[in-house]
Amino acid sequence: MSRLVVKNLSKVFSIGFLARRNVEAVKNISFEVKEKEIISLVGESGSGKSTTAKMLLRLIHPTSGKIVFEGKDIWNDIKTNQELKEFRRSLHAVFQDPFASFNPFYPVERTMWQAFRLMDKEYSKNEALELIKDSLVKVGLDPKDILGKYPHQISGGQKQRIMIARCWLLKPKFIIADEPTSMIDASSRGGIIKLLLKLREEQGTSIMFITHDLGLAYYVSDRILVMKEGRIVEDGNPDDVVLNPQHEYTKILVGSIPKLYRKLEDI
Amino acid sequence: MSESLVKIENIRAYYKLKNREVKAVDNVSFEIMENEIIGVVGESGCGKSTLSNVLLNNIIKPLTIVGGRVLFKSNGEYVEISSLTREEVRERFWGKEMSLIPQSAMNALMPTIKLSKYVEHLAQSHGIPKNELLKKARKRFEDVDLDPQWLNRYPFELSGGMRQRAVIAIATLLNPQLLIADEPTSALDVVNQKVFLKILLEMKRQGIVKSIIFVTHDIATIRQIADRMLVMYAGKIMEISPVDKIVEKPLNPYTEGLLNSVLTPEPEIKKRGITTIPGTPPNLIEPPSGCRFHPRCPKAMSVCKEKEPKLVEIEPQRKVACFLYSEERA
Amino acid sequence: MFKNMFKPLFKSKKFIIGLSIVLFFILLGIFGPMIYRVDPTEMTWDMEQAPSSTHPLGTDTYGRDILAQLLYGIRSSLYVGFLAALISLVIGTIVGTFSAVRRGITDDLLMSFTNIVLTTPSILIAILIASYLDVRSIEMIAVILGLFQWPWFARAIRAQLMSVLSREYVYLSKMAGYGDFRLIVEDLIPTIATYAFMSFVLFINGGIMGEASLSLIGLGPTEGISLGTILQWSVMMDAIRRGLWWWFVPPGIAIVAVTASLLIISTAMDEVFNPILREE
Amino acid sequence: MISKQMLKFIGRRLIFLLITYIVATTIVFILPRVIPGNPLNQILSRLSQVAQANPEQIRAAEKTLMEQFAFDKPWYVQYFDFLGNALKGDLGTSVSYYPRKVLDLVIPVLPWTLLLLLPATIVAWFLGNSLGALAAYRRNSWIDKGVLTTSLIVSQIPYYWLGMIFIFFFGVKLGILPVGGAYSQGSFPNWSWSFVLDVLKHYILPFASIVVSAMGGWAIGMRLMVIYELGNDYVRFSEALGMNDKRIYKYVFRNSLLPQITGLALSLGGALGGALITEIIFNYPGTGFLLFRALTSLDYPLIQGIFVILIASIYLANFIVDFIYAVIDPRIRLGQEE
Repeated sequence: MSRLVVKNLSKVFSIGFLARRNVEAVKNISFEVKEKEIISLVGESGSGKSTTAKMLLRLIHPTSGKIVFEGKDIWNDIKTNQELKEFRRSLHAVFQDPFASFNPFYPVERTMWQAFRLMDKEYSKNEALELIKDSLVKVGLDPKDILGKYPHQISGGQKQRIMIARCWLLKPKFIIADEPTSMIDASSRGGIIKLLLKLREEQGTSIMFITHDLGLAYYVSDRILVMKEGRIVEDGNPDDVVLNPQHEYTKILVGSIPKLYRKLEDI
Repeated sequence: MSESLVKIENIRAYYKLKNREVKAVDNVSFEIMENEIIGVVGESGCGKSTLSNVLLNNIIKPLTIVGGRVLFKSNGEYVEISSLTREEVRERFWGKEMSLIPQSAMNALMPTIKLSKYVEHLAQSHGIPKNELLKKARKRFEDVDLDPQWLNRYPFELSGGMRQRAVIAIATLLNPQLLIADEPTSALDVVNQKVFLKILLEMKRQGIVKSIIFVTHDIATIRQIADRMLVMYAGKIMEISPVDKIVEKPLNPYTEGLLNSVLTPEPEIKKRGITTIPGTPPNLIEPPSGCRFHPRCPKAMSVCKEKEPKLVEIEPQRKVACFLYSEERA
Repeated sequence: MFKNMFKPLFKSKKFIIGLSIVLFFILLGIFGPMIYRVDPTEMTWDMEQAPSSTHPLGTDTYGRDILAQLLYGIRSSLYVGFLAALISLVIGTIVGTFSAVRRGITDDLLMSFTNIVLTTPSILIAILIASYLDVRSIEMIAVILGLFQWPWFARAIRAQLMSVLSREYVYLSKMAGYGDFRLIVEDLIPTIATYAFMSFVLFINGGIMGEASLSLIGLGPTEGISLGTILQWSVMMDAIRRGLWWWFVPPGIAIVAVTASLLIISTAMDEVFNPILREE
Repeated sequence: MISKQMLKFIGRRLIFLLITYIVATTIVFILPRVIPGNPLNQILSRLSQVAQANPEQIRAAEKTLMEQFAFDKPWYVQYFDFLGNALKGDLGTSVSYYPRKVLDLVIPVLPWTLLLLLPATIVAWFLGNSLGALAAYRRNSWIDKGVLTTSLIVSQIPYYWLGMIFIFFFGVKLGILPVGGAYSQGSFPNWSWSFVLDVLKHYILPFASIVVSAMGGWAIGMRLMVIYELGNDYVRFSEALGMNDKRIYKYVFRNSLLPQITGLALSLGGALGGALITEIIFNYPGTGFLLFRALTSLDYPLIQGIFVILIASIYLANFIVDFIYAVIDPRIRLGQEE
């Protein structure tokens, strides 16, 4: 059964007051994500991939189309607060910029305390703190180094791990990872990816990477969707998309990415 | 064997703050040969951008040259530019002998005048007849695949990729010997990145610039265009070798770690897997003793903690700073 | 949370100097009249006297003590300033927040309105309104002034909130089930707090200056004494051309000292909190 | 060269200012009608309290006020009459100068205000911006610290108080400059050398007080603009290409000055307010002085008329500044920015 079904999803932004202009950010896209599947939505900035992510997360309203998560239309079938809570817990996100993911006015563990708002069970303060510490350890952090610190006092890699620790607390069924590694150093990138993969192994989580990095998509995903100017132009398994691209744009994209083991042609 | 264009000898460049020093570049020596592209890689905060400022002698407080010297070959003679003031170097070398493509090249053009006007002002500053430089600019625009008509436009009328190309054209107008490119591609999409790299290579092929130093965190990019790669970590050079050899067999464990964290869409990468270097880069106010990488190094030995490895040539053209390859390995 | 934030301020020499002067005047306004117990409206036969030991700042045409007037004047000028600033701050915050949170048509309309108020010379409107009021209390003057100085603040708040609202921590809070109110209190207000405080300080200036301007053309408060009314009386009695400097110099100095110190405070805050201006 | 984009920009600004003007005149219309009580009676009773008013004048006032406010007609008729008359330039009849028309009273004094306000504002703008830029170029030097500190204080001196100090010091104490008026008493405006010289002599103090106290604000703003601008990438790039400092400073000055032009438009209102009061202090026969007379004699038609004319001039000046801005900034001219 598909965990997430997206059907004919579109988003049009209108800008300007007197002379209103419409900008189509996402144009009629459809795809499905299965249980435990890792799927990547690849595109350059402005391709509409982040807008898609925000619609899936129920942060902005689609102009048309349907998003069905676990059999429920997320805009029409979620009515009670309880249902919304359930949805927010089941579909969660890790964002691109570890610096923008933390409000500089609060200690970093605030983001984990927030997670308890979504839980069904009530936890005492001590129980909650223990859970927070456990999940920090799970993502390879020492609670001593983290608790009580402010965002500017810890590194980007550490921040991203805390975001994943928040997901460990919630145990969502689906994680949307919006460029989770683009702003951290290469040497800590692998760790972040492994943590997400571990989550999938242990919890059966489906993961959707939103990224401009075809290398990352190729490495981690079961399936790649290539997006350009609001449309999905290619959809296939990673080897097909990268080694045997069909769409003209994907060909150019693959042909332009600098490789490590081969020199680019015609350079 | 060509001669070296720049010799960097034991350079130490620190940010001197009120009560602390950030040792951004600490005792670094290497040479930039004539007719080579050298790629400088390292993670954020390793001192690679400081290094490009040292090369330009763009030393503005709190950055201070604490020791060492930089020699630049000009008219067949080596000039010790690190002993000159910033203003002197600027007057004599910038634009003419060495030039820069800054990090966000897309915003590097003066926004409210036409490009041709900018070129004219540049001619004035260098005491060249305006028309001569304009003619050259038109030619150079063609070289970078831009219609010379764009010279009569304002920067904001050009697209991002076009602006980037205009910047290269203008940066190389006076045929500088050395071109310093400081993370020039990070703001571009991959298609434009490739165009950019192509133009850079073409400039060198045509002899418009002699040598290029390309600073980046992206090893795959270096792999595409550079002859040699210089790996920096915590203000030190860890390894400097021809790119092919490094990719084939990295010597320093840090280089190896960096290579193994590269993610490009290639089957080899998928087969090889991706690894992480544990821990985080040290702060440069109180760097670790001995080899600065030893706290994170999987192959660290007891000597690494005590002594600092020297950058030594262990194979022709390959220099590594690591006790794994030195006599002192105890 | 805020304690940590404001700590670096106290390392700024400018901030300390500015704050000390302002605090001095606030204390002077509050306690001055209690300590210096002279009735500022009492007419005596010591008319137009230069400063002396009995009248430290001299007297006016009716023999009233200038120092006593000045102390009361500082009190009411600061009061007008604070009140006007509060009104501007509230209006500006509401307009700016609504604009940023609601977007769309609400935003368009509110911003057009803001621009209209911004382009219209506020002092002229204030003069017009005041001219129709027979009796003008100090509070009324503050309201008139407060109603027109918020637009630039509303615009800045809107811009700041727009940028904060697209930060990921706001999404993360929303995803943790925060409602609009909680989001505003926990995530948005702290972000705009320093800017709002800086603006508040400048609004006080606007209030003090505006009151003085209105008073000088005879449209100030009809009861009580403010720094503006002292200046107005001195102008009416032609104190300047008759060389009675002790009459019109002190209230001006008081105005400049308070407003300049407030401006220095706000500049110092900018230097501390604004990364581009920060000095290492 | 006027491009389509520029026309669009100018057109948008024009529409905006027209709307703003309608809003402002609407305020003028509404105000007397929302003041509680029968405003006409209230005005008349207040008028009779004013010492100079005699019965004849009050009757005249009643007549003109009845005409002006026309309370017996429905409000929308009143409103459109009012707007229509205002557009025709018919601003009613003065009460205190009965039967002179408001417009005839304002037109002769307006040049004096403009003569004082415009040159002073422009000079202050230019000097302040130059000083601010200088401070920013030499950031953290003693010049910078001096300019910043002085500006912080001087910018907070009200025009009129500085005027008082100037009169007292240069006029009363030193006696080298006249203490008020636009020209010596007894002389009549003409184009003779001696009269022009006389006017100039009277001009110095009010002009200087506006320039000095307005300069500081511009210097502070410009200093910040230039500091931001110096951090821009084109500065670093130009330096690296060996462009000389003078040229780079010119670039930075030019780019920082552009926003200051818009700032000038927005500051005109405040400057006008200050200048009006300065006129009162100096007995300068401009609009401010007339307004003061109107206020003390409760000449509401005159007050309203002055208001409508001043607001219109401010908007006109705004429009001119916008136009200049659009010509100078290519980004507006070629329609890159809204």
